[in-house]
Amino acid sequence: MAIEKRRATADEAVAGISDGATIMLSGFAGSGFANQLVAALRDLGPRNLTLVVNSATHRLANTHELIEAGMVRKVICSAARGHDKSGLSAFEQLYKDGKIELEVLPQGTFVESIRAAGAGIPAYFTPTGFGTDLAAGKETRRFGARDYVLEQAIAGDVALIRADTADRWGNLTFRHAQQNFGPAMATAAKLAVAEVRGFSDTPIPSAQVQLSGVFVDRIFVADVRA
Amino acid sequence: MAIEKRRATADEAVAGISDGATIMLSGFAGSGFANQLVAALRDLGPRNLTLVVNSATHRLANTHELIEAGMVRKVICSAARGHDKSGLSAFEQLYKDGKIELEVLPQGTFVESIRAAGAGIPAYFTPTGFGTDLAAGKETRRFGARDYVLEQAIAGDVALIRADTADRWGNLTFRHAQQNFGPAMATAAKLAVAEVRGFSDTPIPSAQVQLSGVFVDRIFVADVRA
Amino acid sequence: MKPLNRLQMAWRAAQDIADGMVVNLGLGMPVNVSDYVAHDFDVVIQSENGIIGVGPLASANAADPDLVDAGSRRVTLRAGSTIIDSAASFAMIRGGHIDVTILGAFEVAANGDLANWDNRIPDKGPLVGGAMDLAASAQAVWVLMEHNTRKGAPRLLERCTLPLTAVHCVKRIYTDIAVISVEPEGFLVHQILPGISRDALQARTGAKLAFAPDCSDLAAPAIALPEI
Amino acid sequence: MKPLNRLQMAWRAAQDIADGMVVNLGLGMPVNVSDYVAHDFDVVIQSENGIIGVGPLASANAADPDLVDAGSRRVTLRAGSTIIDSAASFAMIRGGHIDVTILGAFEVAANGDLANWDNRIPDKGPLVGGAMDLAASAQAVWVLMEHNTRKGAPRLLERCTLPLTAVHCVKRIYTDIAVISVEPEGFLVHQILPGISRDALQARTGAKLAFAPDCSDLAAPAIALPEI
Repeated sequence: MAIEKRRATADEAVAGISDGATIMLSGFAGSGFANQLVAALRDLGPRNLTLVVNSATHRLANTHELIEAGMVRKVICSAARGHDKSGLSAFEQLYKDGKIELEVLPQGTFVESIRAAGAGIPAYFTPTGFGTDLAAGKETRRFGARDYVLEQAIAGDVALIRADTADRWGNLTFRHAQQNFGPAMATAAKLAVAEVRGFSDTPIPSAQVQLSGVFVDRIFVADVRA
Repeated sequence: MAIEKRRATADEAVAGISDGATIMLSGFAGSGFANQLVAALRDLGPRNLTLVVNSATHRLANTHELIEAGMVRKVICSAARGHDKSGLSAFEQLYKDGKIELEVLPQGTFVESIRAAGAGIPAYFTPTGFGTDLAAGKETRRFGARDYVLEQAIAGDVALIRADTADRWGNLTFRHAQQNFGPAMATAAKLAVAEVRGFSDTPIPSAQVQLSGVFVDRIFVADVRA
Repeated sequence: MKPLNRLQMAWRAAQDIADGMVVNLGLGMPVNVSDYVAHDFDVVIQSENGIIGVGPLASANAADPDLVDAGSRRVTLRAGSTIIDSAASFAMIRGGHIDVTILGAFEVAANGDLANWDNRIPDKGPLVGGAMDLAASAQAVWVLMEHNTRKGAPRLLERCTLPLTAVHCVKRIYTDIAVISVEPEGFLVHQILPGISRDALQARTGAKLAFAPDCSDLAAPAIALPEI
Repeated sequence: MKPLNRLQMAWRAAQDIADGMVVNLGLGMPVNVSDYVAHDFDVVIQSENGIIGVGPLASANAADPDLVDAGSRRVTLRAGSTIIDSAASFAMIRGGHIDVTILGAFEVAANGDLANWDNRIPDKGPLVGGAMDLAASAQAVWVLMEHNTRKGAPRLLERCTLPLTAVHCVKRIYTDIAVISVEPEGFLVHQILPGISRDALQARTGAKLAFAPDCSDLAAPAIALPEI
C-alpha cells in the first residue's frame, strides 16, 4: 500500500489540531509562509495556541489573523513587531493589554532550539545573548575564555511549513530562501504539514530533496487562485 | 582578484600542517576518504597529531599509515578497530602497548560534537550513552523524564575531506553517501582542505551546492592515476 | 521443530514491521530483515551514514563504491530516497524519527537494558559506532539474537553483565526459539517454538518469564542459509 | 567639511573590507556597504535567512518574492552563491564563520559592549532578530552610526545605558565624523573629519578618546542620498 500524504483541502491538512497545541509557522522576510494552511487553521479555530514563529507580525504572513481571532495564548519569536511603524498591530494591542504571553529569543537561539528538539537535544550552551536582558535568569557557564547561556529545546505539536514541490513520500524542495525555518520546524513537531506549489508524480531525485519525507506527515498543494 | 582555492598538488594542499595539530578525516563505510591528502600528510610528517576520524582503521582508508608512521598521539573515534578479525592493526598494537591515547564516542555524539564546534556551541546534552561506560565521569542531568549526558564540542585545526566537485569559491558537491562527516568537519576546523574528483570552471548551481565554499579553504583535484 | 536460523529470525521480525515505518537495521543479522518486508509496503530503511531509503544490495555490475550503507555494503536506492550527512543522520536518529531499530545483542535485561557492544576483545580497541544513539532514541528497539550463547548461557538476564549500550530501551526480542516483549514487569513471551515447553524456555532464560494469554507457536517458512 | 552622510559612512566602512571576506550587513544603513566594495573583490555577503552570496537588488521585473534577504529586500544571487536553511545559517554565524558583520547601533561602550536593539518603544513588543547572534560571534563587529543622537547626546559611552545586544564585541565604529577602534584600553581614533578638533570630538563623545599616532583626515567622495 503506497504512502499517501496528500490531503485534498487545506481543512483536511490541518484537521485534528486541537486547543492548547504548540504550532510552529515557517516563513521569514516575506518567503516561506504557509498562508493557506494558516487560514484553514483560523477556520478550524482551536484556542489557547502557542505560536512558534519568527515574527509575530509580518505584512506578507497572516499569522495576525490567528492572533486577532483570539486563538493565541503565547508567542515565541525573535521579532514581536513588524517594521510597520503606523499604529499597533493586533499582537501589539494584546501585548500592551497583557493579554498575550510573549517569549523573545535571539533568532539563532530560536532556530537552534527548534533544531535541538528535532535532534533529540534537550539543552545546549550558546554565546548568544550572554550579558543581555534576554538571558536574564538563565543558567550561564564559562567554557574556555567565554561565557555561555544554557538554552532549552523548543518542540511543537504541529509545524505548518511552506515548500515548493513534494512527492508522495513527502520529500520536499524549496525555492530560494523559502526554506528558512521550515526544515527545522518539521523535525521538531509531532505533525508536520507542508503547503506546496506543486506535486511531483515521480520521486524527486535524491540529490534534489532538501527535506526528507520522513519528517513530513501531510502535504497540501496550494490553491493558486487563493 | 578572484578567489583561488585550488592547489596544484596534494603536498601544497596540506602545506603548513604542523606538529600537535588536531586533524579531522572524513569517510565512513568505504566512501569519502581523502586518501591522497592523507598520503601527502604522511609525507609531510608532522608528529603528535590528534586524529578525529570515525574509524581508527578502515580497509579502504589509509589512516593507518599515519599511525604506522608514529605521527599520531591520540585518536578520537567511534570505532577503534575495523571489522577485520585477523591479527592486530597498527593502531591496535599501539593501543595494546599503551602508546596511543584513545577517546571513543558514540557515533552520533562524535559527529554532533564536531557539528557543535562548527556551530559555536561549546557543549550540549544528549541522551546517548547515559548509563554506559562511555559516559562514565561525565556530567549528567535530567530533563523531563529522561537522563542526559553533557558532551563537549570537538574542534579541529585541519579537516581533510573528500568530495565530488568543487568550484573556485570552494563550493562542494558529494556523490551519494560520500559526504558523511565531511560537511561537519569542514565547519569545525580552522583549515578545511577538500580532495575532489573534478573541478567546475562555472559556478556550481546554487541549489546543487551541498557545502558552501565559505567553509572550504583549499581544493585539490585528485590524481586519477594514483 | 528446529530452532529458527538467522534468516528465519530476520523473517519473523519483518512480520511485525508495519506499512510506512522508518526502520534502521543493525549490522549483521538485522540487515537481512529488509528482504522479508512485504513487497507492497512503503518501508523506509535508514542507514546511519545518511541514506534514507536503502534498497536491495547492488548487483556486481551496478555496485558503486560511494553508494554504501553503514555496513560498507554496496546498496541501491529505493524510489523516494535521499541522502543526508552524518550530523543530520544522527539528528534524525537521536530526535526519535526512527520508528524501529533492529539490532543484534549479546544480552538484554528484564528492565530493557541492552548490551550489544563489547570493548573487551583482547588487545582490540572498543567499537561502538552508532549503536548507542540508535538504542537510546529509536521509538522502538527490537533485538535479534540467539536465545543462548554457544556455551548455552542465557542472553536474557535480570541484569546485563556486559557493558551497556543503553538503558531501558529494548521493546521486543526475536530469538531462535521465542518472541518476547519487555514490559514494565519484565519479559513477556508471545511465541515459543513448538516442542519447547514453557519450563524449558524458562530454564534457558536468566530472568523470570511471564506468558501472554494468547501465547502462540513460533513458526517461519523454510529459508536456507547461504553457503559461505 | 560636512559630516559624512549615511551613504558616505557606508562607503568608508567598505574601504576596510578585504578581498575574500565573508560579510554580514545589518538592516538599514549597513546594507548599503555592499554597493561600495571594490568591484574586483570576491566578497561573500551572507544574509541571516540563509543566502550565502547576496548580489545587488533585483530589478523590478526580475524581482522574485522567494529571493529575499533578511530585510525582505528582493535581491539577486552572485555567482558562486548558495542558500541554506536558518538553522545552518545561524550555525554559520554562531560558529564564527562571518569575518565581519556591520551593524547599526544606538550606543557602543568603551569596553566594546553594543546596544542596537530596543524593547522600550511604547506598547510595541521587542524585536531582536539575528543581531545578538551576529554581535556575539562574528570575527569582527563594525558599527555604522551617527556620532551623536539627534538631540546631540553621545552614542560612544563609558557604559551603555540601553539594553545590550552583546558584550565586548565591537571592534570598529564608523561615524559621520570619525573612525574609531575599540582597544583593550578603550576608544582609539584613527580618522577625524577635517575642521573638527580633537577636543571637539572628545566633547561630543561620552568616554575618553585616545588618538592613533597616524590619525588622519576622514574623507569620502560626494555621494548623494536618494530622494525619498
